[in-house]
Amino acid sequence: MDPRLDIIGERIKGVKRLIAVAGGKGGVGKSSVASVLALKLASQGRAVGLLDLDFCGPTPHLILGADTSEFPKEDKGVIPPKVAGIKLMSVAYYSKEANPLRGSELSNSIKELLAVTLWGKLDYLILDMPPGTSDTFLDVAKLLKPEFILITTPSKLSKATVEKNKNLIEEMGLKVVATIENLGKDIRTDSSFEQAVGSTKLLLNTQFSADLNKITEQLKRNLNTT
Amino acid sequence: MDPRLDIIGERIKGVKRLIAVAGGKGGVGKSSVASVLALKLASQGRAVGLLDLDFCGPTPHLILGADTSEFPKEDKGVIPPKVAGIKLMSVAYYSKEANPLRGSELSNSIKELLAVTLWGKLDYLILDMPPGTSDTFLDVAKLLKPEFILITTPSKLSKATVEKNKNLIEEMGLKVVATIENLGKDIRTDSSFEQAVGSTKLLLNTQFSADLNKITEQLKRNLNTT
Amino acid sequence: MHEWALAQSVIFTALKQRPKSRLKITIALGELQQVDEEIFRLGLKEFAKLEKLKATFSIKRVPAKLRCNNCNKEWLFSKGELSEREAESIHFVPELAHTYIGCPQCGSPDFTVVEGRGVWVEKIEVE
Amino acid sequence: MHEWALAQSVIFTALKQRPKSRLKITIALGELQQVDEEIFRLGLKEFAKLEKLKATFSIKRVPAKLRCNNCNKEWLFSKGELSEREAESIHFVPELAHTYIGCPQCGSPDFTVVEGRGVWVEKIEVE
Ligand SMILES: Nc1ncnc2c1ncn2[C@@H]1O[C@H](COP(=O)(O)OP(=O)(O)O)[C@@H](O)[C@H]1O
Ligand SMILES: Nc1ncnc2c1ncn2[C@@H]1O[C@H](COP(=O)(O)OP(=O)(O)O)[C@@H](O)[C@H]1O
Ligand SMILES: [Mg+2]
Ligand SMILES: [Mg+2]
Ligand SMILES: [Mg+2]
Ligand SMILES: [Mg+2]
Ligand code: NI
Ligand code: NI
Ligand SMILES: [Zn+2]
Ligand SMILES: [Zn+2]
Repeated sequence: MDPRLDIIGERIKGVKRLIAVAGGKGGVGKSSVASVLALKLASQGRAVGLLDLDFCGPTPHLILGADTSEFPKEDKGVIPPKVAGIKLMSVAYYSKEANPLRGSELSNSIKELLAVTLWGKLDYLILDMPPGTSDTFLDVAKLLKPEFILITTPSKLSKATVEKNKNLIEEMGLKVVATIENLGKDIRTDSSFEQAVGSTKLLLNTQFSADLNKITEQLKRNLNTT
Repeated sequence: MDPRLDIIGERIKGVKRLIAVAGGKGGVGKSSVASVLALKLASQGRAVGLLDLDFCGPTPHLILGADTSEFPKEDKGVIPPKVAGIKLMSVAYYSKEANPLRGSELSNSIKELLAVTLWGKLDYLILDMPPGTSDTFLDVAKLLKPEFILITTPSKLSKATVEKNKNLIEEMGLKVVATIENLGKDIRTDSSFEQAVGSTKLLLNTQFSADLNKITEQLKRNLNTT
Repeated sequence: MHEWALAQSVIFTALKQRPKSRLKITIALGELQQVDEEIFRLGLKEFAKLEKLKATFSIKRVPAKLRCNNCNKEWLFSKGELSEREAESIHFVPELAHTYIGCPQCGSPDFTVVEGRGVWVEKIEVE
Repeated sequence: MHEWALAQSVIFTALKQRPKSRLKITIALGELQQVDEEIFRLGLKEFAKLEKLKATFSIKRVPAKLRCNNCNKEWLFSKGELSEREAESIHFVPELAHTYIGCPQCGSPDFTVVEGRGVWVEKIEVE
């Protein structure tokens, strides 16, 4: 018996809302949205966790400028280090290199992190998802059953993929709370974003951050009703 | 015994050069480069195959405007349909939906396609890779040992990832023939690209295509020497 | 007929193992892939002749047993509810079962093909 | 000490299986994860007390057997060549062995952990 599966529920029982930021394609802005959304909610006094699940291309620690030179502290489990108020858990604390992991190994790593990370009480735990609908997606759907925010760009390729994934998620009985068009009508292309990467202070002042007001308010509104 | 593993060598023995278009992150232009590169080489009289290995987000058929309404023809194997002279093989012929496949299943699908597709004689077989360094990457490295062209964007996030992956590929004893900066110094952002998507004629006339001249010539030059 | 390609792969496996002997090859055909056994047998015969391999073939069909990773339900694959096109897609890429089939109990596409996926060489014996 | 978190998960598995009995729990500790057995045992004792579970624990250590997917070489994990930091990273996420270790024969990071990964509950018996 895999004991990790029996403790995961305990580890997230203090979390009010679990939100996976996903979308079929890579490079559409999932990590940027997940990171800045977490930052905005935290800066507005909410208790927020951010779990980076893209083991082959971890980025939130770079976006938020987190110090990954030391291991997270431990106290009967792993305490996710705080960055600008956000509890951030990422494979980046443990590896600075490419992680050549097969799907079954990604699956195992995710279960391991979920089993040992002590999130405590959170209003929101935001999951930064990798592209695709493979192991990480299937495991998250099964183990955590989160709500989804889907990110697309205005391109045909991205829209086609996100549409398919939305159907899949809904067929699996899970909820898509919003589909956000990045680099387009919902979040505009922000030429200052790249310079703000690495600084939580600068990030909060970007147009990108302002363009996330609507979804931030939507998430805050619904917190007590779900 | 898995008989597919014993026929793969036979299926690609007529291929002079195997080139995987990869790069850590998604959305950096891997499929666009792979597709237009195949198109350019084919338009210049080379025998070219294009194998789409991104089962969770297949796109070359959309970029090239391939007709996927019918199954590929069969003759003691599967004959990859031609699009503008390119032999294109893709899961898109068999599925128009999101494919929720775990890594072991991606691995199985890839072996299946490699075992049944009859490429015949080719100067180049170009592999359009999914993001990441998971099963598809590991299987391709093991079964096909291709040369790699890596794609990045100018962003810190993308460059950090591609650098890690380059190290990994080289440690695995495989060759990176070029790292190309897309949406930047090597291939400029091309506002006409999106409109050209779906038309091989328009694609060949884009600035994007012109910006691929250098790598195209490099690949042509070395064909007889490798 | 892509059954020929599958048959050819079996002949290559046999050649690799024991090229010189007279062989008895036992093949499992998983029902998920819906291989046309008659054409497959023809392919085996023709490719064996072509490669000068002396062999007899024993073919057994294996029902495709699926198990849901979400609710643990086990069931057997049957192409009953599938369209012609969907069944044919699974014939080419058996993993696309995950695209076209859901668990009969919970609907999840996240299941394991426990056995009966496709073509498998079980045994190669010298006769 | 994240060993406590691992120990707690074992207690939760036991509670789920047979909450009311006096139990004998057999645990395999895979060497890849380099669990500190003393702290782990302490964690088991404390969490059992906290959850009012009566149990004894039998712990066996399992060498980590690795097999290369590229060249089939088999070998046993030892943290010999690893830096302190790398070994500690594998302690937290055993899969990172693929990041820090290569096949001793061909160098490939593409290997399978055949056994001895981490914490596994082998048996829960009523005493
Ligand atoms: N609205 C935007 N304006 C400018 N740059 C953006 C915007 N959204 C994303 N980016 C940039 O696009 C790249 C991909 O974003 P990222 O969040 O890493 O995508 P994903 O997680 O989907 O792969 C990054 O370099 C990021 O800085
Ligand atoms: N140089 C470029 N100029 C304009 N658009 C581009 C360029 N390169 C890529 N794109 C667009 O970027 C998006 C992602 O490209 P794609 O080739 O699908 O990336 P990947 O295969 O790496 O995920 C597509 O919408 C594509 O049309
Ligand atoms: Mg990301
Ligand atoms: Mg692509
Ligand atoms: Mg098969
Ligand atoms: Mg473990
Ligand atoms: Ni067929
Ligand atoms: Ni520890
Ligand atoms: Zn089910
Ligand atoms: Zn090896």
